Amino acid sequence: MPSPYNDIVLEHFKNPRNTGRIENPDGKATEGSPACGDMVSLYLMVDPETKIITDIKFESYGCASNIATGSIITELAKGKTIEEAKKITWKEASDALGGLPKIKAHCSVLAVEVLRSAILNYEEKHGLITSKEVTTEEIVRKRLKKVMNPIKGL
Amino acid sequence: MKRIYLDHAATTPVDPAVVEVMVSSLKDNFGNPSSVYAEGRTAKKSIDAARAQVAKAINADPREIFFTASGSEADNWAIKGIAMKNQAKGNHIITTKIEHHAILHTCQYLEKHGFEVTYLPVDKDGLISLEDLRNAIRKETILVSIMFANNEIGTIEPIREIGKIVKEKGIVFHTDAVQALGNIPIDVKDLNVDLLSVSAHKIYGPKGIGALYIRKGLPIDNLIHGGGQERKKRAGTENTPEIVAFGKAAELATEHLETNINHMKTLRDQLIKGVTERIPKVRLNGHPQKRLPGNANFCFEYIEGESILLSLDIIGIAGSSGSACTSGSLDPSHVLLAIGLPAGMAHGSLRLTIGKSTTPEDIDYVVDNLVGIIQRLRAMSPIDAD
Amino acid sequence: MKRIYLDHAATTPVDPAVVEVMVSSLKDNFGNPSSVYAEGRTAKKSIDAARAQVAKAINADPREIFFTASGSEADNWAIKGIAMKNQAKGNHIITTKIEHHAILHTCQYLEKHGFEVTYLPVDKDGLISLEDLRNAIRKETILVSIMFANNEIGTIEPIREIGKIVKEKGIVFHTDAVQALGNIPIDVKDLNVDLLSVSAHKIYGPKGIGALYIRKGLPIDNLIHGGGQERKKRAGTENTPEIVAFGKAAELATEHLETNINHMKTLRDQLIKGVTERIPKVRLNGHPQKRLPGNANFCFEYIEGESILLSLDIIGIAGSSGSACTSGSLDPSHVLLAIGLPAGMAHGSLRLTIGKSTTPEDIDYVVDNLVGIIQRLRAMSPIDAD
Ligand SMILES: Cc1ncc(COP(=O)(O)O)c(C=O)c1O
Ligand SMILES: Cc1ncc(COP(=O)(O)O)c(C=O)c1O
Ligand code: FES
Ligand code: FES
Repeated sequence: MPSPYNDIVLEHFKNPRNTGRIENPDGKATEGSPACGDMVSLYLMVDPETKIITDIKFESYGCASNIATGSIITELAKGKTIEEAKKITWKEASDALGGLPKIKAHCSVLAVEVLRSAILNYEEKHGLITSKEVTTEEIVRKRLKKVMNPIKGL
Repeated sequence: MKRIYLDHAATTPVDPAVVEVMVSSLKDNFGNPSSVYAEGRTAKKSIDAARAQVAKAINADPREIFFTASGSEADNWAIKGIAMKNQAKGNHIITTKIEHHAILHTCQYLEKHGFEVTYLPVDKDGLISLEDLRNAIRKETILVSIMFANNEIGTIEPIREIGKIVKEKGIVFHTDAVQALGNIPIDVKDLNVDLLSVSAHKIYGPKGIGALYIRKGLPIDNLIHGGGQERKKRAGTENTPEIVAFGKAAELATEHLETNINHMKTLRDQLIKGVTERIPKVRLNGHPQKRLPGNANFCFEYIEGESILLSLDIIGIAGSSGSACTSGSLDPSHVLLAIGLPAGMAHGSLRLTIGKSTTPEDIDYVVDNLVGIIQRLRAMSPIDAD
Repeated sequence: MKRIYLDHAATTPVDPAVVEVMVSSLKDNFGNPSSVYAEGRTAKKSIDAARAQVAKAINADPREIFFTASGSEADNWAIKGIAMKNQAKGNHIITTKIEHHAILHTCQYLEKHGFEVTYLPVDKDGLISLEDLRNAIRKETILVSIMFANNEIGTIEPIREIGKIVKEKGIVFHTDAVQALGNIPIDVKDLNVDLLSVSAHKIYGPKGIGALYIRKGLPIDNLIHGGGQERKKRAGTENTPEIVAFGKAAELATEHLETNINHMKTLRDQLIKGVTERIPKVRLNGHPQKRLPGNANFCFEYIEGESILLSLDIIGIAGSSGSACTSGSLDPSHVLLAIGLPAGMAHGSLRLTIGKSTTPEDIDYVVDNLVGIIQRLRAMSPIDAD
């Protein structure tokens, strides 16, 4: 690896898009990675009619690729409907950045997780989920496991 | 872009005078030092001279200096060599929680093979307690290995006092002095140490050459078996150019020790003052006084080490972080955890280590820029600053 | 005085092109390859390139190449790493009587720690018998280590055939190819080897850098524990300048392999012809055909190796002897004893090893002078020549 990060990642690190906080967001979530102790928060505004994400912002307590993936995920999600946004994968996020070092794959997983959690939070708040699944410790563990080990072997 | 290198604890640039002797040895002195003909004899002679230079740097006898390929090899040799040699006597080793991985992973390996290891804790400044040490000693204890100075937080351990306690009990004492050489006066005769590891690339010598001081007469198993090099203690055709280079680097380090220490201390204090006065919510890690002259290690609340590093790198400043994110491990620094930092904080450290060519202007530039970087990163952080 | 260097099996002069890349790395590429900033990344990149060059020389994947500080370290690592890893499976190792001391002394060390070692005999030419090998294999056998080519007498062992036998039994196979690299084509994919040791200073690279080829996926314990370098398999800050130099040397060796082999063979045969035709009572040691292209090893009856060596040195010729009189041991060569020479004869060998810059005139000069030297020494010998 010539540099741990390629130019796209570096650009998103230097000039992250959509950083900050939205006051009174339609949806919000914070996720942490037990793999590295990093954290990211995400805030959403959603058009009630079209279900299109109209505004999105993130905050990061994390490594450079945490910042870069936070930035790219907001770009990817903005303008999409929540159903479309839910389908964004960590691989797409990573690819949009031109690839991440292997050990950094979990950073993109973390970004995808926080987006999905924020959408879930929106759906819960707006009664779009009828039978809300109780978030047991097991579910949290299961989610975190993915964050830790997206392509095996961190 | 001008680069400011502030990672001298990781490695140092090779001094031009050292490059010179190394290149000339490389070109004109290729003989196998074990050979009897002229080429071999010349090589042998230059190795002997280098051995004397390294010996002098720590006040040892040249016959007590054994060249290795690195500080890591010296550490591995000391620990495994003593453990294997004394297996019949006992199986207990004492070390600390803040050792370099060359010691820690070696000890962990021995634990898998029937040895027991006590890892002494340290206080919030990184110092071990002599009382803890005394309590940890058992009748099966065959080795105590405690580092001279820590590579991350720079804390200097009370080696002489430790040596005294260990010697009284008749136990072998090793110290990893890789960070100490060139930064603190070292006198093996005064310190009560039996074994001491050093490495050239921390004192403006080349990488890939180190040495183990072995007190005269101390029985120790070999780590690398084979030919009769290094008085039959360490096999492998001698790395003449690097040995000669280490000799030169050691000579320079000895000669300029006081000047270098004063220079580094002044700049370190300028750096610590600048950072702690101009940036809020910052913590200095390591002992405030008993620390390496060139070491400054900070934790900035609410932000992560790698992002700081990368931001510095982009504007031409090289530093390092306890967070080993990109170097193959995501674990927070074991040293920062040992001094009691919560795992979150242990990710956010920045180590800046000063060298002999660092200038006051470099430090000003770093402090000025760091203020902005920390502000920007904190503005992005989800963790509330209140 | 012009010197003629005929001890290329001991070590080789560093190629000027190799010196060049090494010096430039030494001067401009001092970063710690494990660091994330620019200096570190540049160093990392140059190491990766060198790894690919070394891999290519033996047709391995770059991820199968692990740099060490010497051929000796690679040998120690292979033997101890496999032994310690497979302790639960078995405790039997097979090697030969003619291995380099880096293998022999390591095996002897393991014998003190619960392992059993079979040392296969060799025939009068230095070849092992495949039958002996088959018979020596037990169900506890965990490792077979047989050298590719012998450093003293130059005999080349049937590595591919050995590999086949060992592989069928599911045993790990290591070969010490330190003398083979640059002298024989090596293709690890074709040879059925799991581990293979090489060293740079035998192929016009610097001393103090070697490598161990480890077949992908092969479990092996570390020899040097510590930091995460070399994909966590071999700790110690990477010796960038020497690694880069090894890469260059390997590239040159690969590129010029055929030319070098032909050149050395021609001169070797000229030397053997000259010596055996013009000097009576001389014996060529090693296999007449299956031998290293640059190796000639003679026994001159009634006289002692060191005297020949010194006589040659005085007139500017550097060679070596099986008799290790001056290198700290008085034992006759274990290799010469293994091929059945009586101890008396085993003291009297002369090894001359040719390199890429040796000329036909050098050989003529050596033969002419050797005739007189042997005559003079024999005239002094009390042993009756009849
Ligand atoms: C066959 C063989 N194995 C191992 C070695 C050891 O290599 P090094 O000198 O790099 O330790 C040598 C040469 O010294 C050798 O000829
Ligand atoms: C305290 C300490 N011990 C050991 C080492 C290992 O030395 P080397 O890099 O020469 O293997 C280092 C530096 O890397 C160190 O700082
Ligand atoms: S290392 Fe944890 S998010 Fe990147
Ligand atoms: S008489 Fe000198 S080595 Fe034997």
